[in-house]
Amino acid sequence: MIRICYFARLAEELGCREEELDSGFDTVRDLVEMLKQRGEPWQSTLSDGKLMVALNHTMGSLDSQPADGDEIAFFPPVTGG
Amino acid sequence: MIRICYFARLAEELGCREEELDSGFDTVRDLVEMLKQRGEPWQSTLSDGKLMVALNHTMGSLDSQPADGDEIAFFPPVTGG
Amino acid sequence: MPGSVRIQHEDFDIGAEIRHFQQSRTEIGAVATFTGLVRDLNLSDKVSSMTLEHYPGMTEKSLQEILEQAIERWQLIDAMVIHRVGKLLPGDQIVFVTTASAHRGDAFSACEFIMDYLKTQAPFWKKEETASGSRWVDARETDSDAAERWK
Amino acid sequence: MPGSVRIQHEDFDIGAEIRHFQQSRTEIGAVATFTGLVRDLNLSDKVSSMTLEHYPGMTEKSLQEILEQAIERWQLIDAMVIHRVGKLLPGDQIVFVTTASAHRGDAFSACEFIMDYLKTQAPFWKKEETASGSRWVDARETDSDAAERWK
Repeated sequence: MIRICYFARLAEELGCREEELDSGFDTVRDLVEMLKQRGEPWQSTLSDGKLMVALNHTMGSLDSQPADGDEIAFFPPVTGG
Repeated sequence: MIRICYFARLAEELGCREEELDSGFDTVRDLVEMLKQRGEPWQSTLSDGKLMVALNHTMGSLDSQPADGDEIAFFPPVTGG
Repeated sequence: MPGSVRIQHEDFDIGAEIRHFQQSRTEIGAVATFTGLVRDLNLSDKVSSMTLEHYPGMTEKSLQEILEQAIERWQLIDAMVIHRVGKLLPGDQIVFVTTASAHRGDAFSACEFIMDYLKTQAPFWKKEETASGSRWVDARETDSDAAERWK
Repeated sequence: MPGSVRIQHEDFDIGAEIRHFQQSRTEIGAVATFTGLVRDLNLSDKVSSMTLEHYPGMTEKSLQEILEQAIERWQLIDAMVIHRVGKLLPGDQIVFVTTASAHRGDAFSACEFIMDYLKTQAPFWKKEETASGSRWVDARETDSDAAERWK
């Protein structure tokens, strides 16, 4: 199992903050492609070129390789401070 | 008349914080030369290449031209903050 | 390990924080601070309030890593970040960063570095409420540029 | 005219100063501060105390000019300097500079500029008292270099 978290604008657009999925994705890119196949709003929202990814609380990329038990987060560029 | 002020290490070395002199110096350099003719400790203390000069509370130089009523100050490089 | 991070809803008292941070450490010669406040004007719409969302767990971790990088790079004596989340009003304090060093150049550079990295790497998001509705704040290009110069 | 300068013997309360400085001005987005403290170690001798002499009249004038330059160059909303004179002990606050702006880059740069200029242009002189006697502190080359870069 992997846990997936969505934040800020993404969470609102997707109407989802958190979900669990069976693991079995070689890369985060594969996971994103699967999610986009759910259709709208997933397709458009996850196509944003500025999408940021974190694996287990560390910044990652579409090339990161999730393992069983990992927490993967998707969010827009950060705007704190 | 011009008022002359000395600060910090200079005041201690010269044993003088303030004095008044008749004006009549074309430049601060002329004034310094006159003061050095008093002999030691004036000669050595005022020969310091790092000597700083202020005219009426504004940084000046040996080329500054004092006028009657001016306040001229001599001091070592500043070390506040 | 020096360096402390706090994420909180409550306001903070800068005076008390600095006093606590400085006290009884006479090897400190220089303390720099930065405080970020909610401005009432942004993109020319009146902002009535702002809500800060964050990613609990990752926020603390990423800020702690930023502090450790700064402490190592500038040999800081200590560094601290406080960042608020939740609803804030114009004039409210959002973020406070302070750095302590023997010398001022290190304290200044480290404080600015921490802010620049926080702005681009720490998972916080601002939503502004105005008379015409609410909107997520967009990331600014100038912030990425600011962070880039430390590489 | 924004920009205020205070020269005083008494200690100051940074929290109260910042609170007063920030309050009711919601166009401020960024406040940077710098505090200089008496360190207990200098040139490897233990400093037991320090005495700060200044040039009354010129000190205020030169600091006011430095603030006005900074305010113009970085379009600051406000800036303030407090500098102590007289006898100080290790850990004591010597100087406090704060700058307020809409954006953090301006606040940081102006604060550092003011400190760099203060260090080379404002008529203060430090004398350190140690177990082996007292001595005037020498100006540091690094301070002149720091001031030069703003030209």
